[in-house]
Amino acid sequence: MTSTPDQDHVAAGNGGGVATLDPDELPTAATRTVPWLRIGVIAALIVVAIVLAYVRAGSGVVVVQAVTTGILIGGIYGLVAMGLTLIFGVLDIVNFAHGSFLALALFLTFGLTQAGLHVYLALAVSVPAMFLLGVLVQRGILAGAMGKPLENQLLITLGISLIIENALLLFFGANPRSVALSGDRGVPIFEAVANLSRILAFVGALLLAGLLYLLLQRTRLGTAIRAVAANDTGAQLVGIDTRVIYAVTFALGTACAGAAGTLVAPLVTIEPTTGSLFNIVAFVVVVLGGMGNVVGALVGGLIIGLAEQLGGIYLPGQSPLLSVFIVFVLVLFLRPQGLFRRSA
Amino acid sequence: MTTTTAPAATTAAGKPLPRQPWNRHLLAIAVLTVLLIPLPLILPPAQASVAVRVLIFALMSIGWNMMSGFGGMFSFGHAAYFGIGAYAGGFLLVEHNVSPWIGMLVGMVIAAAFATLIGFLALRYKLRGAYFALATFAFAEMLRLWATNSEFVNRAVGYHVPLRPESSWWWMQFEPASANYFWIALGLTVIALVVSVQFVRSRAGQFTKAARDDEDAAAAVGIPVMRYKLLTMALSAAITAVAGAFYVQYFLFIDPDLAFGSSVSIQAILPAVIGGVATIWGPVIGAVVMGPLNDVTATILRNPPPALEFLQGRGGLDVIVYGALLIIIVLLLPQGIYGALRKRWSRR
Amino acid sequence: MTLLRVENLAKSFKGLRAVDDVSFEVTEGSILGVIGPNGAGKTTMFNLVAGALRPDTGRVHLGGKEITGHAPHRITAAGMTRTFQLMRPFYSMTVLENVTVAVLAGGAAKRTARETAAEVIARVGLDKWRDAPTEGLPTAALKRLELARALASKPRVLLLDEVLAGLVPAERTPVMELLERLRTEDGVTLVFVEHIMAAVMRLSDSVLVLDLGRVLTSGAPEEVTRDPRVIEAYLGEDPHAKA
Amino acid sequence: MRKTWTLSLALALPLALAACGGSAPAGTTNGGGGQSGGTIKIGSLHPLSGSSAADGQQMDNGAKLAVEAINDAGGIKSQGGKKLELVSADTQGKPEVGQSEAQRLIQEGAVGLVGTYQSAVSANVSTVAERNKVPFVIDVSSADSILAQGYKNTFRVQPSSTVLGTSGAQFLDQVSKAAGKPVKSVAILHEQGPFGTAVRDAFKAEAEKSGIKVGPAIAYDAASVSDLTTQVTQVKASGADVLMVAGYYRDGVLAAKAVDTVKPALNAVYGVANGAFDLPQFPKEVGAAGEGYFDANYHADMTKPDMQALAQLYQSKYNDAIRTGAVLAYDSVQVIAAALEKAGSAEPAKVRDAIASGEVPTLIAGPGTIKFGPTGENLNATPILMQVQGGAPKQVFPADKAEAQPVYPAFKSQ
Repeated sequence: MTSTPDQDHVAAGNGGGVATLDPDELPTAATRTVPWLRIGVIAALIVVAIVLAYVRAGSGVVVVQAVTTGILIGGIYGLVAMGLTLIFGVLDIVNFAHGSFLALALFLTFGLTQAGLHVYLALAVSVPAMFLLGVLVQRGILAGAMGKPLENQLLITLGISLIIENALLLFFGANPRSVALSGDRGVPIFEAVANLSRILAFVGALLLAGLLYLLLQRTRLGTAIRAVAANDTGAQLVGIDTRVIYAVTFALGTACAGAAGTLVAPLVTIEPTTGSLFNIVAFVVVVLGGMGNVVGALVGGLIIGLAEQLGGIYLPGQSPLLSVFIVFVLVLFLRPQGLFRRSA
Repeated sequence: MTTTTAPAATTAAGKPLPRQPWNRHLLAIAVLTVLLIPLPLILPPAQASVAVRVLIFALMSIGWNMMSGFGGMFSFGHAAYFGIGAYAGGFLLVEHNVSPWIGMLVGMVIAAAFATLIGFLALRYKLRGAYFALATFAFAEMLRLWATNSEFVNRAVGYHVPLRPESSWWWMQFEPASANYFWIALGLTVIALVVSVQFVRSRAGQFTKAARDDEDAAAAVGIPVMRYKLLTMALSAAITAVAGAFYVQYFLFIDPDLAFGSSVSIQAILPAVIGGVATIWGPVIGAVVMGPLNDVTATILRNPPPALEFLQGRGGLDVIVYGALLIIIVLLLPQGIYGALRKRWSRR
Repeated sequence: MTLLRVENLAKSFKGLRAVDDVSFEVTEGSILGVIGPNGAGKTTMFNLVAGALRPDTGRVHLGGKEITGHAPHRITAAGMTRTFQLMRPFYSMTVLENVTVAVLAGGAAKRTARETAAEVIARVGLDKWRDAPTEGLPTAALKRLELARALASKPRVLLLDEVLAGLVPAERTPVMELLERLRTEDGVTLVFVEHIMAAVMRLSDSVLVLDLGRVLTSGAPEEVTRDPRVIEAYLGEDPHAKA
Repeated sequence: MRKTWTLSLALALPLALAACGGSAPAGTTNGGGGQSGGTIKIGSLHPLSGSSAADGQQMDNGAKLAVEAINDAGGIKSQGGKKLELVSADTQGKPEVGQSEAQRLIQEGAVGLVGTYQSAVSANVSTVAERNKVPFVIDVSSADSILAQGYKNTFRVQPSSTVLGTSGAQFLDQVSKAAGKPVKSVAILHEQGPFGTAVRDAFKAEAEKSGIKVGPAIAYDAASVSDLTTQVTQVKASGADVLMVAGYYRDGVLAAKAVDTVKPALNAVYGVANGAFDLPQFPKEVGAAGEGYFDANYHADMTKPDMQALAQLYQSKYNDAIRTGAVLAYDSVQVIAAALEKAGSAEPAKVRDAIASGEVPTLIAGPGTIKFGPTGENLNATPILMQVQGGAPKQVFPADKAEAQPVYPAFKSQ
């Protein structure tokens, strides 16, 4: 009690609303009900947005293409955000290093493909390697900052990202690199087209989200993780070693970044700073989906992907990020707990 | 019936009230100011410019600390206020030939108004913790994106402050290595420090701290929480805007990334956290430590001691060292340097 | 004269009627005890009266003026203050600073605020802890701090939420004495939620019994505690046994 | 009271320490040189870390090679064969770092500066140079606004955004007419920064003069864009026969990938000062899809034997293909060296005058030597047209700089 007075007080000051995490995540039967109404409203809003885009663009092909691209990109945003949201939900850390973990995985994938491995087989290396790194980083650095104020953790993860990005620069030099997927080609979807590599990355994101969901919902480990997210002191009382859960969760989140890194490797230019491109969008997605909500992150990613692409049609000449932030702020004010998290 | 803790009013009169630290803080500020005045005359010019940068950091962070430290509302978007200050100064000077001093005042007012607006929305919708932080971040980013694409503020090009043939206090422009820059920055920082001391000891400051500690309890003793939170945010924004307005006149240039970029927000947070959040001296100490760090590591690596020679000329290494030091300081001194020192003192 | 009048107060949470059509009056200078089993809606009713929650329907009048739905700080300014069941000090401050803030919030001059606060602290018997940080203070002291902070804003009506809970019996008596003195010396009107029946019996002029959000009965303490419905509500538990 | 003093001391001490820490190396350099010592210092300011580090390091290497070449040839002969010394600084791509580093280099005795790649950094450094009256030769930074300040000490070797956009439009018109298929309409895809918008405006104005319809012009944010498929689909829907792209490397690659996916009916993809299309690694990254891409850009003149030699030297020394940025840095150092030679003095003011009135041969493809106009702009700075042919960028236009013939329409399938 006396060792962590700040934490207690902060929680009290917050009215217990935010610092303590998602009570929905508790494995009670009620949480399994699907919020159909909310999904319906969101779907309706998306349809309206698409119709407006059509009116504005005056070209069906462009809108179909925007929607296709938006969904495919959104899957990738969701993939990156899943790891982030898991870490936030359980460890209560706003992880600024997430993008640089992704960059690390990109370079790892690059190295492996140079050595002759197929891109997607690199997953077998990058995911476990990033998991391991996650354990090391959490135990070695972040464990000392658990329960510390937001700003301390923010600066620590910022430091980690500075180190990773510049270490990559130091060892690999700054020349952009790329990974080619042999047989990559445009695949027609209705009137639109999309690269095979993007479609595969999207499918990979869906599979990963499914796996993560099953892991969280159906395994003992998942139950323990959700218990810690909901109430770490309580979890401790029932015999869960929270230190292990913290490390494993952080590692899982990092492994997600690793998987994302490998999956997007054929789509992006590989540079030490590539990861930070995804980082900011991923934060937005995390909030949108509800912090700690893995499936929400995927849906949030899709929404942001669409917002970005359709926003380019509404506001030509403006950065697509502007529409992303507009959607973000609206959601933040109207549903601060995220789209898929119940109000407490 | 009568126990030791029973209400016995007689003991009250005898015990003198504890002394408060405010006047000591003010005295320390005065002493420090006097000590620092000759600094630019002693330092070689390249280091004097580092010293000015340290003061800009300190100023930004004193502003941040007021809202996020004393006020407990974690801002991850102080770039918004810094940028407003910078753009107000740049815009008025370049487009309308208005003195930077007036531009500074205008910037303070606009920044305060903008902060009040954001604060009202965020508090109205009860955003807290990370959500509040991300909302402030989003507003700063939206300003950046807007400025990048708005003809009104010259799009991504930003503003160059025109050089003047002669030095002038009114136009805040001097010889490049002039000590005046340092003195102006020092003056502004000292004013900000005094303001923050006076704020914390004031009714408003006490109410703000109470509201930070426990909002409901503060309301129950009769504090209009919203009003004082907004006041704190406005004051905080105004101080950070001063840093922005001075920045433009010192660096003679501003563009959307420099003004509203997320790294600016981090620069406002960094000194306070390193030095000690919610302390008067934290932002200053943090700025003094972190401001020159980049330069010191860069300098050492440029001409490394023999043992480290192999590192010479490798791009990015200085940033790695910086990142590592950042982690170490935050881990070892979670309450910041001043926080740790104060703890030692009070234990004695 | 009626100082606090509550009419038909109701509040639902997601279909659950936490407070349902509660009405009562408190005369100036009197002490009203509020009892009821767990989940009876006592704290919700408290929050509605003190402005922390906005009622769905109903009215609250203080000294003839309607204060329904006013923000808590306005209600405090109007002369009614509350304490919290779980103690909620301003954790970064010492005891003296905690109370000083409350004195200042009442509009006192800065010059004299600290002296006034020190007097209040002495009055509630916290002198020993006056300059201590609130972190690590024993429960008894924190309870008194809650009281001192509430008193600092010079309320006409004081709403006390389980002010005795968590105290050992030896610590209760002086607090009860203090409450009585508040009434007799300062003329403060008290409304207190309490589980400890001995205190209710000793202090209250009248008692309000809540059950399942409704007023079960009200009246003089002795009458109320003999009411079979009250005994029933407490699941057969004889309320006197608690004393 | 004691606490107060301790505090003041605690605060003053690190400041003093920082000052000492910073000044120690400055002291060593005083011992080592300055103008009175054995070498003449030239400052090189480039982003050696951060997102533009690849180009920054190339350019710093280019500047180093120039200094080595001059020293090997006997140094500055008019000053008794004094050797040059290149002092490199990392701007990190940040204007304020660039500014304080520039200040430091000048303090350490640099008589001239070259740099800096990013326009915002160059703008800041140009101000420092102006106030200290030290010449600053911009190797890469195209924003028109930098030289619009009326500064007397800033010179630019590469063409400005406006020159690039204007020449780009002229080249397109001429090449397509020569091929017998004059361009009818051009769609533009450009990054939204000052560079992209300036190129767009100049290109549009010039193209419309030749009766070419221009539109739509679609902007994107180079820092955050991750896919350009939708934008290219808009281009496809517009029916334009040429797509003009003005942007940097990463987004250029994205554009090429999107074109490959969407397959609009285009006669050419035509970069103007594009950061990707004229680089040797571009065809490697996008594969056959990059074949036939044009880029109207300032470029090293590979038809010159000196340039071929420099490219070889660079390859052997840094194990990397030289880029035009490095050549521009090389040339910029040559500009300062020639001025030192001409002025016979290492006094910055005299070096400045010598630069302003001098004429220096260049390795960049263009109509002549490097020669500065009254605003500091290189009067002979023009782009040439490159095209990816057989998996490598080749110079194709104007005819006197051509390594190969332009292929227009660029794509066979049409």
